[in-house]
Amino acid sequence: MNVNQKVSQIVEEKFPGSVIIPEEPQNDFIQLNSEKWNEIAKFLKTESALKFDSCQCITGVDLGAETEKLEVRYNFHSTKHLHKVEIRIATDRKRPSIPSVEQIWRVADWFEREVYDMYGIRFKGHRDLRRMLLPDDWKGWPLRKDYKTPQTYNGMKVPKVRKGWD
Amino acid sequence: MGFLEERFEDNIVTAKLDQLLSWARSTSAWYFQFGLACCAIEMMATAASRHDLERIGMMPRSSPRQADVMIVAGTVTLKMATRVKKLYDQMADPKYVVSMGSCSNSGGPYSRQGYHVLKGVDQVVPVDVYVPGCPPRPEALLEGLIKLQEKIKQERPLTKKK
Amino acid sequence: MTIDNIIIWFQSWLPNARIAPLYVAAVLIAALAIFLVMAVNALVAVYAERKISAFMQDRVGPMGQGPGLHAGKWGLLQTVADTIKLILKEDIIPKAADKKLFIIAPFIVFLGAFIALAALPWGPTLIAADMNIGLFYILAVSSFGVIGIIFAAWSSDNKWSLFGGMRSAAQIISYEIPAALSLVAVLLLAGTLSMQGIVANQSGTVWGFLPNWNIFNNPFTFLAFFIYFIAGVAETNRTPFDIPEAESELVAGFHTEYSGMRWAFFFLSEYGNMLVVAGVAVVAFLGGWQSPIDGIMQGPLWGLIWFLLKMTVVILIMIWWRWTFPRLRVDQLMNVAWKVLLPIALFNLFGTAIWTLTIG
Amino acid sequence: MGLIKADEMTLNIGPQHPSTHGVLRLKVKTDGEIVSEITPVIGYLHRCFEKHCEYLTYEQVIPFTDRCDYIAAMNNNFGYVVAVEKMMDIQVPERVEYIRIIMAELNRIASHLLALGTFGLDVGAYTPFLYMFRDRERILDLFEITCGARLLYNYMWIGGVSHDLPVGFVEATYRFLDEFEKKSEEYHNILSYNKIFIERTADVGVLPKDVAIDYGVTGPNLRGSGVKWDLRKDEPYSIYEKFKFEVPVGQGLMGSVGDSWDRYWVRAEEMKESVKIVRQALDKMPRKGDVHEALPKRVRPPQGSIYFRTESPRGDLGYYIISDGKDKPVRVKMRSPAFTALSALSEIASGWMLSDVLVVLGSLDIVLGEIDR
Repeated sequence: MNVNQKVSQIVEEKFPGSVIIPEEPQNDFIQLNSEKWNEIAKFLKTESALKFDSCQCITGVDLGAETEKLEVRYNFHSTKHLHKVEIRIATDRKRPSIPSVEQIWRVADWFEREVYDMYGIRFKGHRDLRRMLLPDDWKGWPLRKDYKTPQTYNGMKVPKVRKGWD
Repeated sequence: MGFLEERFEDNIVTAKLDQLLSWARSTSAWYFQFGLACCAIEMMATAASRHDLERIGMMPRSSPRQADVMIVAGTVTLKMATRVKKLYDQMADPKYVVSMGSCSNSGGPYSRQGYHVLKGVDQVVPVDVYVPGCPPRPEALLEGLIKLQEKIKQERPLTKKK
Repeated sequence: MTIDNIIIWFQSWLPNARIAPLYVAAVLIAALAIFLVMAVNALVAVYAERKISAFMQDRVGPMGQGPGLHAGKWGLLQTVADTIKLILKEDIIPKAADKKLFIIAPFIVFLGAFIALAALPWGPTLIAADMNIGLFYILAVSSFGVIGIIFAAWSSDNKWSLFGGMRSAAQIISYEIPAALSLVAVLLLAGTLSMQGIVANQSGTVWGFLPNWNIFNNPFTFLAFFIYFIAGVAETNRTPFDIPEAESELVAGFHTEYSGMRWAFFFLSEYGNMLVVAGVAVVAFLGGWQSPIDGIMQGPLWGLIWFLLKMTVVILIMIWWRWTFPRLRVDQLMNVAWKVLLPIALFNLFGTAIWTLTIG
Repeated sequence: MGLIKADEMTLNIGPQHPSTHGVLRLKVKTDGEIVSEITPVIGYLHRCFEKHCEYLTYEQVIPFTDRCDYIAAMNNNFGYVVAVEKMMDIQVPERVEYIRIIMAELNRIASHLLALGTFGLDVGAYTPFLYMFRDRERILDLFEITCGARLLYNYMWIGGVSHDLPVGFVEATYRFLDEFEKKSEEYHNILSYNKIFIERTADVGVLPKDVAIDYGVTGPNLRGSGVKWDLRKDEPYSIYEKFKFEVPVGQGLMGSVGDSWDRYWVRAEEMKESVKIVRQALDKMPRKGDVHEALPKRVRPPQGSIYFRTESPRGDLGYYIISDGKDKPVRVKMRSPAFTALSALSEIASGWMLSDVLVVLGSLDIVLGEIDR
């Protein structure tokens, strides 16, 4: 039994109904429901058998306009047990919202801000959810697949100005 | 503008003085440390021991007020563009701009999908010399700066413009 | 050659003239000479600093290379070109600046270094004004510059400048005290405040073979020299004490907003201050214009040469320091002044007093 | 300190400032010289790397990874190509593996040299910076004879490398290593053990172990805090398990564990370890072999995703790649080590003096290209 199966078992026992896609041999991730994510995250960090104390990466994903879903993928790692897990949480494209884990792993603060900046996913409970990389007055969520590059920004032309270079 | 510039008729005295002045300006073109991205490393390498910008009289200044040449080294993003303009405005006349690298020339590799990249720094500040390359080698930057010096040397700062 | 000499010389030509215009003329001549000294010093020292730093860093420094440009062989005309460029550069006065203070600040800084030079004895007879309170005068006026720095910092309406000004004020005032105390040790030996008197007191030999310079006179003055030198370097705002203009912290410190000629005045006075600090160090501790070997190579011309040579060595050490050391932090700087240098200087003073009473 | 409360002043450090290592802006609240609050504002170099990746084929992404961390471009290539190779299950020839490790470690030395040099610059020492640049140039020469580029190489390809090693590379590298070992003593003399340098950096900006892990700080910064964690040892990728080297950790030689001096020290020691690895690799490398042997005809990883991390000079460099079986990735996310390191700045540098904030920032060794992407 590998780590992911163990994790999904433990989580399913503790929070019934939260695991949507459990660990299968062909997958290497756990798909979770977003409802109790905050408690599950706390559990993942503190449970002695798991101890995922290091949040490696938080990735926002747009699975394409037709799916109506945005996804956030978390990669955790444990410096105690040296195992890792990937957790995926999907959210609605129209009103994307996921509980924040910023207070559980401090590093998630900036990662979540970046995902918000790029995909517009609101992290409920995040204390300082602002644009991170783009200017505050920027419009739109650039990494969504249906994003259109604006023509101008503050009077500066955004699309390529010189033609015929490629 | 300085207090003597473009005040005089063209004659032998101003011609000589012009020569002296443009010689001084081209010889002591101090540059403004304005590294933005990858090219900044090459700019530092140009100023460092092997290539040594001080050979041609260029000294780094970190305050825009005391600099003559702004080397825009790297990608100018939209968030940064207004600051570039501001810093350019803060420089004292006569001032020159060298656009170093493809990114600041035209957006470079980021010109296609770069929704946050300014496609050419010449949209916000006037550029004197473009140095191509991604990033330009130190030799290329030196060549560009010497071209700039040649340009400064041909100026006639004191004589009235026709 | 003091101002008095010039007046007497004038009177020999114009026996009937009134004294006041002659006096003014003499002072102007002396002032012009000092200004020339400062300007030439800046030209040479900046060039030397750039070259020496380049050699220390495996570079070549200014070589006057370029498109058919000739800043002289080895870039000898580099600083000349810099000066001409700076004179005709646009003079920016920021809109938010306090205009009056902004304009006079560089001149006050410059004045501090400038009038201090008047009391330096360049040779046995070459001094602009041989006052009987020469050393005291130099100590007093050389701290004049800090007022200018605070003016510049405050009037620029720039936060970096303000930081630089506050740091500079704290630093210079703190380091004045150990510097002055270590000079008092010299006064105990010389018994006079006159610069020429201090130098004259250092003739002859001590311990049999060493020149009777104050630095060799006794162990306490030996230590006093180093205290003075460290404090002096701190007063000139140079590395490792360059926190008022700390480039990597404060952009350019108190002169961030200055451009063109006004900025050049700061530059000029920095090198002028180096000259003053080196000059006082030479006069007070290194025998001034005295020859290192007693009895030979003396005289007015030799005196000038010895004085300049000693001063060059001291300035070179300052340049060497600058390109070797990292920078201290502002509180560490204060600690050095108040907790290390000041107690040692006080103890030193006490020691020198006992030494002069018993042995000397 | 702190008895008298004066009005606080908000100060903007950057985006243009000599020691922000690029275009970072720090919004700091200061009470006199003491900094009470730091808010980093980033994004001045956001160049839309991740957006570009969605429009480019897998091979075309490689030059863009170069430009993210422009100081250690080889390592960035390395992480990306290894991740894609993992997805596609490509076995690269042994010679290629050795060449890659030589390049990655040489670039690690170059990157650390630049990091230490600019750190010295932040403390106010100008000369060590130029010495380190001088030696860095020699590494760049080695790269230049190999692939023609000085800074951004596009050298590692998926399944191979772009050029084989040129004639004379091995000898030149040996020569460089011999001389470099002597030079590193020079750095210690001029900078590491300088009294003023120690005063400025020891005990400043202490990053405790648990805070470091909580903030996801990795690489030399984490090791400076005394955590022995190096992906080259703990999760060996490529052929790192074949090499013998130590993982230096901060011991608090001059102050407490995890201070700025320790972070500096770990980098200085890591350069020595990298020299060891390069030496071993040069000794063991197969002399013959085609570096283009395993290049795939088409790069079309099977559907799925991978999160793969490698040890770049700044720490764990992770790539999250999602493929839908076509020739262009659906998503490439870079988990940059400098990003997380910078997020810890406000935690460890608040309460120090203005000068110290810049020292701590310098000791974290950030590259803005990687933070903003």
